[in-house]
Amino acid sequence: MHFFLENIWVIPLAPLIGFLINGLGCFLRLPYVKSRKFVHFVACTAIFVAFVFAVGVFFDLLGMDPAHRSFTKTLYPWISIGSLEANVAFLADPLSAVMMLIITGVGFLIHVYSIGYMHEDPGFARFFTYLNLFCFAMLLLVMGDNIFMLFIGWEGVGLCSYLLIGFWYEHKPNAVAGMKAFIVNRIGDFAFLIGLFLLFWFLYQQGHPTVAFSGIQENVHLLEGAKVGGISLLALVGILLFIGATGKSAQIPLYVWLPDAMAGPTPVSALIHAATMVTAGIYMIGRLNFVYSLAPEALVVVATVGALTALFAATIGFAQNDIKKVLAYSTVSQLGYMFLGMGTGAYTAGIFHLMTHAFFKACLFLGSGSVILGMHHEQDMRRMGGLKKYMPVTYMTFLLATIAIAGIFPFAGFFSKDEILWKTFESGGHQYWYYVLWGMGVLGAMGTAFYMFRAVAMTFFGKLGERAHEIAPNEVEEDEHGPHQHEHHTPHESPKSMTFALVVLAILSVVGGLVGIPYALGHFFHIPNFFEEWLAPVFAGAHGEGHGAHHDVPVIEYMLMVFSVAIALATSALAVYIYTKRKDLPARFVTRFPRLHRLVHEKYYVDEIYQVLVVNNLLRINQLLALFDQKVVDGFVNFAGTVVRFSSKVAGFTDNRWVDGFVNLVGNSISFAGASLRKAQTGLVQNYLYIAVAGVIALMIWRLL
Amino acid sequence: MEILNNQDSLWYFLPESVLILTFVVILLFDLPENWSKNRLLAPIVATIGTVLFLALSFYTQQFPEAITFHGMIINDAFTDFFRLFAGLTALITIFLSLKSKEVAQVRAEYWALLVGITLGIPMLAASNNLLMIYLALELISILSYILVGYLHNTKTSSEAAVKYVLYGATASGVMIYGLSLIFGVTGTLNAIEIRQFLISNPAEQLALFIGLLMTLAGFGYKISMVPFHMWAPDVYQGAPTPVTAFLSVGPKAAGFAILLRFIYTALTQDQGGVYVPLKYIDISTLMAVFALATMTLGNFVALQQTNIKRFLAYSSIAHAGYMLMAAAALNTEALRGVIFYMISYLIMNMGAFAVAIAVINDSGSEELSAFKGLGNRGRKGALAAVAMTLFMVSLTGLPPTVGFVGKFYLFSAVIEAKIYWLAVLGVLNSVVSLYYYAKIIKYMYFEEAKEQKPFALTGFSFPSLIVGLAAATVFFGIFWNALSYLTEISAHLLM
Amino acid sequence: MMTPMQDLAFAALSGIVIAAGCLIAFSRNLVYSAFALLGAFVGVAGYFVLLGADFVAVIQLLVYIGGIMVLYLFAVLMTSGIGDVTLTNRSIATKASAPLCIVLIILLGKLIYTTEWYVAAEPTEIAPTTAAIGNALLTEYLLPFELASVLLLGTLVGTVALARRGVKVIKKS
Amino acid sequence: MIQMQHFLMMSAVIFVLGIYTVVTRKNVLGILLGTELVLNAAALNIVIFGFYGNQTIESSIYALFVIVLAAAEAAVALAVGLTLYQNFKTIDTTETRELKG
Repeated sequence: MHFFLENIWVIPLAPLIGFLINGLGCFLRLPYVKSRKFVHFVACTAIFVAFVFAVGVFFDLLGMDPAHRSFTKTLYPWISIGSLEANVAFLADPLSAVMMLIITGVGFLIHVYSIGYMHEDPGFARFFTYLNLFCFAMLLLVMGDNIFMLFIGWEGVGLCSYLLIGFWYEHKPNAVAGMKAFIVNRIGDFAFLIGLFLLFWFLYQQGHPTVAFSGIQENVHLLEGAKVGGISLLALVGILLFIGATGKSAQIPLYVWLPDAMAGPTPVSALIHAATMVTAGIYMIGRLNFVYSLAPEALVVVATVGALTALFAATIGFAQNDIKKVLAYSTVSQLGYMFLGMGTGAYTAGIFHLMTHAFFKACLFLGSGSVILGMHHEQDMRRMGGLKKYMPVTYMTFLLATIAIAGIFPFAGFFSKDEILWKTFESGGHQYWYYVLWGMGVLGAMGTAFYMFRAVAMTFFGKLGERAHEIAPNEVEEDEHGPHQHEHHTPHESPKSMTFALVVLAILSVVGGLVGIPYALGHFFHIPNFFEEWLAPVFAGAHGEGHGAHHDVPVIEYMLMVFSVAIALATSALAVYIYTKRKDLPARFVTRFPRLHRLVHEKYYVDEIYQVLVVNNLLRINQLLALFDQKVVDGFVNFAGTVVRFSSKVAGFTDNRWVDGFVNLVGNSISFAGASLRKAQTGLVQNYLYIAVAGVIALMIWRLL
Repeated sequence: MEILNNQDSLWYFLPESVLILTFVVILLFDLPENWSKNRLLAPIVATIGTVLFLALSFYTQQFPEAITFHGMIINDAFTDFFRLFAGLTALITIFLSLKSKEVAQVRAEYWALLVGITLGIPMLAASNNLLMIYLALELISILSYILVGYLHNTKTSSEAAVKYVLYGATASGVMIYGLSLIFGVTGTLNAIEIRQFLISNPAEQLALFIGLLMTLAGFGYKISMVPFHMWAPDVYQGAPTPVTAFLSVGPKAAGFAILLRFIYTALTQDQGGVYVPLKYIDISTLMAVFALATMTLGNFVALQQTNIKRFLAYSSIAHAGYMLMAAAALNTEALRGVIFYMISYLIMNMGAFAVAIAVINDSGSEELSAFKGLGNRGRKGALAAVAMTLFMVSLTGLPPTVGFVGKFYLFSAVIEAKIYWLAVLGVLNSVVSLYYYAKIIKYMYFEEAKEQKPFALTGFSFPSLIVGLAAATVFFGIFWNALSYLTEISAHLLM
Repeated sequence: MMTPMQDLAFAALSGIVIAAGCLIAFSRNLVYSAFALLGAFVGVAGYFVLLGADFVAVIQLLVYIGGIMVLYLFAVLMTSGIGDVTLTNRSIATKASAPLCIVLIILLGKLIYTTEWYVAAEPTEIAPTTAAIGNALLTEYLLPFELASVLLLGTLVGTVALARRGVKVIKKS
Repeated sequence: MIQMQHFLMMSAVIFVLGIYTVVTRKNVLGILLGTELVLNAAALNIVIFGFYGNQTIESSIYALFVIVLAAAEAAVALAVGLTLYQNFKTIDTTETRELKG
């Protein structure tokens, strides 16, 4: 009947098989991985099969009654302990179908792109292995029908991200960036786990120990009114889960890892750190919308953090010269918009922006990769310029994606971003705070248009290398391969496999928004908002999804639309003007406000603040421990040697104070205890027996007391 | 509940009889000079005997559960499981012994002693009588002393054996003293009758608690429970490596079997899957304290080790701590959990020891540094490193390995019993263990090897054993229904 | 229950046992300690007789004095050399161990005097137990009996295996 | 009048003296003497409880097994002690300490 739904397990299985074939080859050094053709054939076929099945699932769902578009395929009863049951089961509903299409579709394009991009890399096979593993984990995350599977996918994608950021691990900063991502994400995951545990625990107390989403949805109302330490339980759960999401989706305050994550290969930045993995937090909120809808306090937090991040990251984008850094902060900013949408209760809008963002941001990243390759591993935009001439395809696609992200009608970004802003504004009617958030969103949108067109102007307009003199001699150049000797080469266009992906993604960024034309525009031509109707069953009952409110469109909605398009156009034009005609202006600005520029350029010193506030304090505790070690435990001479050796080993391994702070603290306390206990193992059997007898006597006395 | 006489019990005793026969037959091989020259004869006979033992225990499994030999031992599903467990452990150990260079020159009695200890494991697990408990425990212990000291002309082996004997003799002495106190209070040696006595005479008796503590010294020494663990690192390090592998799995599991059977049968009352401790003996808290101390000590000290066998010894102490949680939780889930954990521990620990033996064979060194750069030493090196990584991940208890599932069952049993603090501290302990297990992984992939020559892991059978165990680690980590079913039927005590 | 004669015997045996035990625990000469073990065994065998376990008493004498003591003396001589007159038997950690043992004996004393032991109403008739033990070993205690034989066989072979090589090594040196 | 408790007390004294010997002696054989005392105390305890308590033959049999196993254990211990002596030329435990930590 529904062939693709029944066989939905093929979707995650295909990349898994690809991973296994290439991974085994890599690990065991089998001869077939030396053939690049074989490796990318396996990897690309795997993800393509998954894509075909995802499309099939989509059409199968389309053929079902809209109200019951949900299908659970239980593969295998996984855990059953007492009354708790968790299955390996895949959930196909409109939300997961959208995510599957994005992951497999964009994933496939990026696989194809990587054939060209990674062509010369010795770690070719390893790269495709990780890429397939990532797709598998990500699909598990979005397809699982219960929290366990979501969490396993969540950790799996984190692992792949870590592996891929440090892909060129021989180069130290890359390894450090990987480690940083790992640790920052652990902080988020810790909160996430506590949130999941609390949710599960209270459901268990209510007699419904379930981890399946459907089960939670049915029973979550029982928790309404429950309090933990004076705070509404659901709000607490929502906020804790959201902290997990801030780690994975790079929001304030845990966004710091994402810009550094650009150390990975560019296709990875496009796939993991722009299109898919970083949206896991948004997906999670969308999936658990029934929890959030019962916890308005949590929603306010989500919206506020989202809006703040959107604005904050956009301003950092003004002053970056590394093309990938600009895009990284842009990603952080756009993710902020998605959270703003989710936090407003406009889940559809958030997911919609997730989708369009996947198109245009993947296109931008791949475009930047094409530029980097064309410029022979050059990432500094000040060395670029005038590339329009040399790389026409890259230029056109990059420009289209930029227009899309700037939110200019009728490109994809316009529809999604505008819907978020409108819903935020509309919510302001209930709660004035949302007007403030809306303001921040609009400012952020202006910023987006400005820095994106700045990037376009610096990269593609003007003449090649005309800004090279702005680079201070002491600035160390680094690209993803490490320190880089600059040589002059003529830029060239990238191979077909790369431009193919660019073109497809550019087309999607242009037309992708048309699936979700807002009612305000669509009702003139009787075009329904397909995307909203499609997702309606998932978010049914969620507040803020104003059903029926469409029948009278307030004039103000049109006004806002015109307003936002106007300012987007204006700032875009301004940016192009400044960076092509009045090249002296930015320099004058810098001389006029050196501190402000420096502040923005140095990303508001957030890393440094973290260093001082968190890491140094941890180090201080560490030093206290060391002091204790010196003064109090003078007798344990051998032990001190052990600790020093241990910490130097750890330091040698990580060599990053961020990491050292945590690892040394924990490691030292444990090895302190371990070494003390080890002293008791004297090698004398009499002493062993003495301790045994003393233990028995101690317990006897404990009993008698 | 039927108590069978000797004649009727003999059918139940068929599998063990085969082991006794094998034991005697192998001993005969040492008599004619030319027989013992064929190195493979004795291990082959031992293997055949063990396989036959396994086959027969599948046969006797179909018999109705019964108390046999005038109440001496109990043949229930729990016993059947430990027959299976002992047989599998013995088979893997025989294989490892054949592959290890350390015990290449052994004579027939080595295999006979292995079979003898294997006989002791199900006997101990089945014991219902205090006399049988002592006898089976000593059967395992005394034969182990000899095996540990088998490398007579190495210093470490003889030192380990001496420490083992002295510790073991004293611990078992303390244990019988404790058992005699229990006998003095209850007037019976039969565990089931002890429970019946305690139910009908609920007055508090100091001797009972102290007798129990002293008994725990004997059980605790077998399972290396803190504070009776201290012999373990020294003995594990000094013994021949295959013997270490065997001791850390087989006799340890037997110790757990009798500990659980004794606690569940004699000291608690079954109330629909929850075993309520008999009044005034707070066995649950006591065992929880033991469990916590054991896992914490094992994990903390393992961090400091540089010798692979010592490292695995502390790791095995830590795992004993996790398994002890089942003795604290006191419910059917805990029994299931610990049985599952034992299987997973069998797979992953034997796997880790198999790789360790391969590394010791290759380098001649027992230092952890021998693992450095293993992943980059040819195809065989990569294979060993991947397998070892899986075992380490599994020992840490991370998905998708069987170790994770085992931990999951155990921890959920503890939560079911509402001992939350133990569950939380147990999970934290697992986090600590990540540090030292990851150290091996780091050594294998991120450090330079001393010698760059390809890793010597010759032949077909040894690599396939390692691969098989690694595959089982992952396979049962994903599809554990079969194991789950096995544990479900095995977690049944006749009482 | 006990006759005055038996009380006297108990006192005498206790004297022997305590003296022997103290020699074992505190003597600095290993030979004295080893011979004192003999005294302790004899004393305990005497207790067995008083407690109506005649067969156990005989076995105690046979196995311990006939077997173990001889082994011990061999071991003492082999490991120290016959010519060596100062067979030291030093102690360590006595200061830490003494309090431990004092606490232990106090605890055991408290336990012994406060516990309600399982005591039969009727005093036992002291009668020969050998026949009953023989019967029990072949009926109710058949399994332990057989298992012990396996254990002893294993011990025998194992001990020989260890010692056999030992003899070789000594010959070489 | 001698009572059960007196016997038990004597057994406890033997037990504690054995423990003391075990935890203080340097010499392997010295420690072994202590374990023999511990085992004998346990056997004595069982016979006492059998005599005053349940009055069946099982206590005697238990004591028999304890004696027999103690003998087996002593034999193994002495054999192992000899191998130690051959390797280290001493049986002083403070001087045979390769394994520790």
